[in-house]
Amino acid sequence: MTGQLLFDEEQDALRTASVPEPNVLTIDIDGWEGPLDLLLALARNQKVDLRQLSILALVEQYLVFIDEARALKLELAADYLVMAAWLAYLKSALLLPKDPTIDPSPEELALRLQLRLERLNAMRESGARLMARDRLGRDIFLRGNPEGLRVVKARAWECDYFELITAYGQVKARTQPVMHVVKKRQVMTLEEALERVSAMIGRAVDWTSIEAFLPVHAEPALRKSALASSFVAALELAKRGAVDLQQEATFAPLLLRVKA
Amino acid sequence: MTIISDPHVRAVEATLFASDQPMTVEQIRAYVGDDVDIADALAQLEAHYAGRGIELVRRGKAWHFQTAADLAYVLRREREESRKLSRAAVETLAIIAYHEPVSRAEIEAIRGVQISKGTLDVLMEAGWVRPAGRRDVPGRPLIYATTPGFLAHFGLSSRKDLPGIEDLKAAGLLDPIDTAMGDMHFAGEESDSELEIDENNA
Amino acid sequence: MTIISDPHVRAVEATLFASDQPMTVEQIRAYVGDDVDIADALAQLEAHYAGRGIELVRRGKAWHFQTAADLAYVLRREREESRKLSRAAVETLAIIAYHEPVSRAEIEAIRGVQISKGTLDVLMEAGWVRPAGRRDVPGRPLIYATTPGFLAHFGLSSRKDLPGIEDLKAAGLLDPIDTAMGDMHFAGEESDSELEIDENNA
Repeated sequence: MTGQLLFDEEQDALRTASVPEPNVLTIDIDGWEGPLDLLLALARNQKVDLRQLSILALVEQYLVFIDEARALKLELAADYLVMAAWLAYLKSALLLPKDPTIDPSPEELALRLQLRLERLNAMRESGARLMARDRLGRDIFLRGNPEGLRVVKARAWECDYFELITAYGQVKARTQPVMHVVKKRQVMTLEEALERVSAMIGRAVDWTSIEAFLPVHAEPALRKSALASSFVAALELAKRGAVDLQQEATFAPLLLRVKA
Repeated sequence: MTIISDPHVRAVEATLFASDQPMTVEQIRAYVGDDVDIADALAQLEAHYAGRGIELVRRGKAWHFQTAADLAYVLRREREESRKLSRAAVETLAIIAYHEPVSRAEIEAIRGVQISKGTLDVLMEAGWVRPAGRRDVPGRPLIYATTPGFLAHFGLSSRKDLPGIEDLKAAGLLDPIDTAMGDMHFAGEESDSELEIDENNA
Repeated sequence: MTIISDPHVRAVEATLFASDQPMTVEQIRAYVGDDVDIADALAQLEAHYAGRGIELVRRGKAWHFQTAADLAYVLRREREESRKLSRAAVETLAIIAYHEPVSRAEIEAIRGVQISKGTLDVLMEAGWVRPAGRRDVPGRPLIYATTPGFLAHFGLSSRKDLPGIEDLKAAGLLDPIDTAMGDMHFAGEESDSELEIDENNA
């Protein structure tokens, strides 16, 4: 088996400018994706079921390969050398008499390595079988010119009856002619005030404040109206010569009495 | 069940199916080879597909498969999306219903605001309003009326079933407070953005 | 000559024929309507097309028509060879398909090397692999799974059809190494060196 691979990924670390003649193992180092990949290729070289694999033989082959590569002055990525060191350790542990205190045992490490190789191999073979299937667009074709299916959007408008008549009510209310009606307020007219002050002044010989002429139990609004009207009435009566008016200072109470 | 197991017929069938355009006999031959009686294969396929969901048809000198013409309705799927009518559309619909037939200018006069073109379109799309001729006045404006679909949708047997103004007043639907709120809310509402509003509300 | 004249069967046939992608029963139903027994129609069509140049197949939950695989020799001629996947991409795809869902670290542990940047991208761009959430472990790594497009492309009705998957499962080759070790006589022995190997190889 040689590493004639058409694939170009993940090999940058291994790419060397020129590779000399294939070495004794007929392995082109340019083709491998890391130490595990190389180990798997070596394992398959043993031409046995991976479960029957001789890990010791595999380790030996790997170490030889690395030595060869070094002899050829190939630049090896660090992970290949780390793997080599680890495998050299594993090899010596496997060869030495069993030491029960070593944990994990070299056998366990060897088994783990074998399981990893089996798993990688299984996936590599499955990938190849997958790629060899009749594939859509290569072996099998969908319809070349499908008419296509269309989705036509139809809008359903929503509106209920109550909304409809409410809307009309609001339109009508909004556009109805607006009529301003002023609420009736209690007032005392000037005529009423004249009559009232004239009638009351006859009994007031002394100076009397104008407030005394107002209705006693009037609402505040009416009282204000009455005060204003009574003031104008007092001025009118003074003009007619019926009353005297007096104010001792600005804002002092306004006093009335019958003209002497 | 009859199965066309003739490999020649199968090859022609698959070739035409996979092609992205109609193929002439010569073009088919380039795929299936010289030893295939293509005319015979096409005749067999044509007969086999007759009356099916797929048919083999000839256009000029070229052949292709297509879905049966009478099934076109199947290949189109309608998807309904419900959307709420905009406030402007509801009011316009109500005015048409109460005053029909009515022109756009009359609707605007009653509403007190302009309506956008989209509003009447939406009501016509919904199938509730239709143009009902032209008013015989200068400018001959289009006038609008409601449709039988309108009555059906709102469960009315006739327009006379619509509540009168007095009924609305009695039901409190002419409440001036609502009016004030409505004025604030909808003042200047009509514009070209009307349609956008509709969509955002949908 | 048998003609399928059942209008329901014809409708399903035409819908699948017109569609530019595989369709599930629900998607078909949206076109042909609720009153069609789609499963029955599909079964009739599947039987009718068996052995023909075109066949009806199910891929995952979706159905489509395609040319018969044995006619590849007729049709392949004009098609340019599709771009070859790198070995890294093929292995990564196989690992995802047989182990899904699987994290990037898990893929790397099996392959013994890091995944280069483009590998997963190529598989996702091809529409065969998609991220399928995150693993609920520290770091919450993304996990990957295959797509319906993967099944369709490789002609698999479901992942159960993956070549040799039953044998691999039976041999324990889809289990993590620790699980496999646990099943052996090293049960319970935790090893730190395993991790070291992984890291060194990475």
